[in-house]
Amino acid sequence: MTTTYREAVRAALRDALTRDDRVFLMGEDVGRYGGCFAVSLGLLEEFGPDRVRDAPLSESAFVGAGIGAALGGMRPIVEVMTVNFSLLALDQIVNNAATLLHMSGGQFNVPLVVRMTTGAGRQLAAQHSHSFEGWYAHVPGIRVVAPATLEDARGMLWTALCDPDPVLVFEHGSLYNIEGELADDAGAVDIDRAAVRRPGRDLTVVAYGGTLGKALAAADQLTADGIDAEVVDLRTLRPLDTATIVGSVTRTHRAVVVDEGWRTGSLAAEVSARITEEAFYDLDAPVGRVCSAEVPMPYARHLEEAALPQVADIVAAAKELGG
Amino acid sequence: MTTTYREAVRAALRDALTRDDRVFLMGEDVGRYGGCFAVSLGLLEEFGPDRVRDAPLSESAFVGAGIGAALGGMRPIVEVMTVNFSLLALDQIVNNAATLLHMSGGQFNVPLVVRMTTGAGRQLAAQHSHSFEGWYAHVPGIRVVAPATLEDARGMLWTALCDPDPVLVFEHGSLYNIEGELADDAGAVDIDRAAVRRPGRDLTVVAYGGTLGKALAAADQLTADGIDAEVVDLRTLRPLDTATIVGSVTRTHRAVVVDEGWRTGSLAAEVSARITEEAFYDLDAPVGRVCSAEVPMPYARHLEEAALPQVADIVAAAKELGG
Amino acid sequence: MTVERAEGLHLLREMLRIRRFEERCVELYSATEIRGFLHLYIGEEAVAVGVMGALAPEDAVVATYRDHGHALARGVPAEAIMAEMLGKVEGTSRGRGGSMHLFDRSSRFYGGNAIVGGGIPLAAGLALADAMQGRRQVTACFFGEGAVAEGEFHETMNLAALWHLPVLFCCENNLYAMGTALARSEAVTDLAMRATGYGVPAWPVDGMDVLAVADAARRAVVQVRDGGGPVFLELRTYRFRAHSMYDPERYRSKDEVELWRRRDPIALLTERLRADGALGDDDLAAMEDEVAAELDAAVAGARAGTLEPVEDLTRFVTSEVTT
Amino acid sequence: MTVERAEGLHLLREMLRIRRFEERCVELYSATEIRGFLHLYIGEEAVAVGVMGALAPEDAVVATYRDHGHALARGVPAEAIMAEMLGKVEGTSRGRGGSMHLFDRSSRFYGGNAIVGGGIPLAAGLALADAMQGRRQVTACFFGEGAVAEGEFHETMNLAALWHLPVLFCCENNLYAMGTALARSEAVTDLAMRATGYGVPAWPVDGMDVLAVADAARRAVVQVRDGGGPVFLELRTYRFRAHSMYDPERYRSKDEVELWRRRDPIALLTERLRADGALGDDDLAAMEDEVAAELDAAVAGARAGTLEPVEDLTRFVTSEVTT
Ligand SMILES: Cc1ncc(C[n+]2csc(CCOP(=O)(O)OP(=O)(O)O)c2C)c(N)n1
Ligand SMILES: Cc1ncc(C[n+]2csc(CCOP(=O)(O)OP(=O)(O)O)c2C)c(N)n1
Ligand SMILES: [Mg+2]
Ligand SMILES: [Mg+2]
Repeated sequence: MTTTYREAVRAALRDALTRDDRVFLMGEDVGRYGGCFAVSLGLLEEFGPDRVRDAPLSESAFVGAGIGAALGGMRPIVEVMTVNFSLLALDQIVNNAATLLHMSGGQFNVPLVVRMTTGAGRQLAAQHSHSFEGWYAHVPGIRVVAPATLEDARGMLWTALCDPDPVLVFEHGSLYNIEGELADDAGAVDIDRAAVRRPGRDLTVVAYGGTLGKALAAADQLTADGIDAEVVDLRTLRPLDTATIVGSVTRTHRAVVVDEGWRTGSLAAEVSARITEEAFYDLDAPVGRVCSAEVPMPYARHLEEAALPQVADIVAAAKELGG
Repeated sequence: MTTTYREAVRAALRDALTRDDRVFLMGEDVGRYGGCFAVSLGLLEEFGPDRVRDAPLSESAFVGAGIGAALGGMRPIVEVMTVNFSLLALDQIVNNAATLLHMSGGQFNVPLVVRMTTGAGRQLAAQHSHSFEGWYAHVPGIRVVAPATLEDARGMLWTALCDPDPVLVFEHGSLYNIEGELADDAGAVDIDRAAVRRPGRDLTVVAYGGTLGKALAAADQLTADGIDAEVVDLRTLRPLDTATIVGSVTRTHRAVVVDEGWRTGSLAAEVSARITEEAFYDLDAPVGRVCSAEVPMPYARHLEEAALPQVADIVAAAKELGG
Repeated sequence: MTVERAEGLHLLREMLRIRRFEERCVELYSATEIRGFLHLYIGEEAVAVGVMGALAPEDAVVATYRDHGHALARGVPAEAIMAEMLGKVEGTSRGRGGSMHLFDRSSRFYGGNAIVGGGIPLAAGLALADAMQGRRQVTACFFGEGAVAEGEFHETMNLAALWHLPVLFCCENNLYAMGTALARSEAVTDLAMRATGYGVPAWPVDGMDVLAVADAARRAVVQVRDGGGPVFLELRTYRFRAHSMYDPERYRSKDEVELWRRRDPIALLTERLRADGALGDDDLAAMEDEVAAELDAAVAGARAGTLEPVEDLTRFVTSEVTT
Repeated sequence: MTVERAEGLHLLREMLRIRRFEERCVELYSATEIRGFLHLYIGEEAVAVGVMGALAPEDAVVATYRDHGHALARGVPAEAIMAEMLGKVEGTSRGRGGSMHLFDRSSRFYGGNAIVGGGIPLAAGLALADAMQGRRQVTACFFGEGAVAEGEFHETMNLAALWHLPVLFCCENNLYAMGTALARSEAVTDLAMRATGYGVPAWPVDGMDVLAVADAARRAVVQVRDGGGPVFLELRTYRFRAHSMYDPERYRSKDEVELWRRRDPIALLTERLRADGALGDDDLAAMEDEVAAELDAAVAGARAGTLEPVEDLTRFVTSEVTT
């Protein structure tokens, strides 16, 4: 059937709420408002205010309550409107969700799922355009995933709920309206492996979430220059599927990593470092990075576009590597 | 004179409070308690409770108040006891301190200094042993420094206070007791450049803060194997002095980056990526990383020691690069 | 209470300026000349106009993302605000902030903060700076009732009360935080009572009656300026339109909105002035014409503004001159 | 209030176990067998003992870094706690948590949290899970008075009251947060009154009188268990020793400490039982002997414990079995 990313996430939520009565959705305006991006529209009417639970503006309390509820046997899906606001709950995620299992010597696992929107591109300026998923990918004890396709939007949630440990799901705000075909029986997908979204011989472009589409578009343009690019979608940002990434680079001998985060200290830096560590002697050129400019996101459209990684930047970076 | 790192920081604080009456120190237990690591001991008696200001356990409020006070013409030095607790104030640092200048089109700069202790090594376990300075180094709009020597402990603070923009100072908890000679007229030092702490021909070891000592010890041991290692102290984590790092590596052709942060997404990843980007054709081997194991810090001494980068790990990584 | 004609007409004109300004914004948003999030102040004009009238030029103001009304009432030129929303260099923040981030140094207008509760600690810091420097100035801090659930509100209320800081807390209680009704966000919905729990004098005010707001604000400002410590005003108001430009409004009934529209602050004051014989039809017509002329010029001027050159993208990340 | 002999002796024995246990810790810390931070409960025994007596086995407990007393009173074996502090596999957290992170699944003891206020949201979540699953269980959440200044306290108090969660908030008001006296941390020092501001029934209790604590806790637990929503107890107590193992104690006078020592909870109950003729010299001696024997065995057992193999360093970062 034809569907949107938004509908795919909603279908995944409905499915989870239907299948397991330990599952509930909690967050700001997930209920009566229908979700700030209309993702959970209709779920309150369907499952009631107990399981589709509007929370006050208390990010650290309701994320922490999600951790506690997970400890208490529930399977909470906590929605933090955007990654920007998740900084207010970071202490709970880092110091509790990620560490309780280890600090308790294996006694207390935290089967929690936290969903949040990430990324820029809608002229929301400096406080609403961050991409901090790379920070979360730094933290042992949590799994981080970034669905970039309809299949993953539909299928990653259930797998995340089956994980005994915390899983953070990052949905790029620019994806909700993308439309496409989704099999009627689409269901759970793995959250372990990266995926080759486009096979190619000459160059590997690594991307995820909101930048996958740009990477694929760049790959298409590169054919005009006789460059056959392979596009790898990370899918899971922690733990990184190094094998798939390195496997691709050992075939193509060149790599460009695309990341909407600021360049310095980006997730792209980690991917670049790993490729160099594991495929140094297979590389014909240094690993390239296409990231956001190091500036708080400006509101003005032309400045925001200039600050973000664009298809042209990926194409240029790819050509720079020659080959 | 002989002095300790702790005394050097205290001397810098006293100096700043004496020279500029816009300067004040604010944080938890900086006054009556004398600082949780006894750094500010005696300053309350000397400068009074207004300028050595004990704050309630409200990290986000008093860090935010520091930002506001800086906007209001003061020169606050805010002490956050440890980087672990700074997560509770991260929203203020990222969304206000780092962005106000840009969001206001250049109208409002924030001359704020935030000091915090970082690092592990004292068996304080999973919630008190983080090294998140790499996260802060990801954020445009703030400068991040890590004094590793007595000179820098004494001299970086004043330079930071002269900076019109926010500066974060990370003091590794294991350094406070180190003792050494400091010139009686020691004063302000630059906070722009990395420093070659030990010249060498065969290999570059990049370190900072708490790991500098281990890097130097490793360099000494390596001489026994006929390896002459150069040790670079980053000093300033943002902006990174890429020129000094790359300059060293182009001479030595090999590099190992040491970082107490967890390996994935570490600052070491950024340094590694930059070296590869700018010196790829000068490298005889892939850049090595020696970081912390990806585990919430365990309490037990033998496990903590195994989790942290040790001299032996640096030596081993260096030898692996051959040469 | 009697109203002096000149003041009455001034208050009416200021509210009218905001109302008509917001209506222009709607047009420009539909024409996609304004982008991003756009939060209108329609219905709440009496709050900003009443409070600003009680402030002195040297006082400071901290607002939220719903900040057009505050900026206009504080005297920020309509053209500069409009230019900001069109992303022009002539805008209050050179087009880098947009609707949610208006700033103005000359009137000590510190923004425009899009993190709910994020501006509150800044206000405490601005007040601390005034207190430490012996300036008899007041910092007015605006925030919505939804922010009361945030930890930053709590920490700052306590800090301001504890340190006796000259802050005027202006809580705009419009009964909803996006789609979340006050009763679903606060266990105790008497917000003035909540504030007194911190030892902060607080009283509720009819936020639809600009004369009542002006009177309450005057009394509060005197108290704060005279060293009485912080004061909290609960300004009971209502937003006539969607939270942002579009929202389903499934969270409140048409009747409820209708009921509140009958207490339109502009209509209320108009009646009042008419009854007093202080306002005639032609006075009103003339006022509308003056406002229309001002806004025509503002829009035209903003449209004629220039775009920041893309080469300047990374300006204002750090200061260009040392202060 | 009359005290039944058996109960009186039980309470006395439990307090004595904690007191003597802590004294052993001091010895082992001086002998450097225990490392890291060590926060003693000496002086506050009546609080944990009185509250735990009112809980049922299926109830849950959340504590702080000052958690030995809570764990012992909850029934966690002294040997497992001691083994934890010696970093042994036989410890409550296999030696990975240490003194600040005691956990015990069998008694639903959820730690042992070293972030001030960090455990409070967890308690709300545990209570939410009980409520959603229809279990008539109570979650007791312990925290110091210093935590009241934290945003996480505020957010959780409101959430628990708003959602009517079965949480028993136990505020251990020992008058100091490290070196910060309550009056320097809170504008309103009547903490029970503060709690009622959230619509949470609250009352102050003499935390040095274990019978008063037990009585108050019993009444509070009944109310919470019967669906009355959260209750807040302000337990007025005092810490006889330094905040952690060493601290200059420049923040309070010897006289003040002396005054409080006269209200030693163990001495108070001993007098009381003697007066009632319920306790004779030999009863007390016998009790001391039993406790000494228990602790001798605990220390010996802990010393005989084993160390986690270093190869297992990264175990318990993620779950080993799917739950
Ligand atoms: C910390 C944070 N959480 C969530 C949001 C998303 N958000 C923007 S405005 C808003 C509602 C705020 O309501 P209120 O404080 O009452 O102000 P109002 O919009 O009614 O003027 C929310 C939830 C945000 N901007 N910041
Ligand atoms: C968020 C946070 N800030 C600071 C600290 C450092 N610290 C540890 S205990 C403590 C004092 C806490 O006092 P209180 O809550 O009264 O508990 P008490 O130690 O008196 O039992 C402080 C400041 C911390 N652990 N966490
Ligand atoms: Mg509101
Ligand atoms: Mg205390």
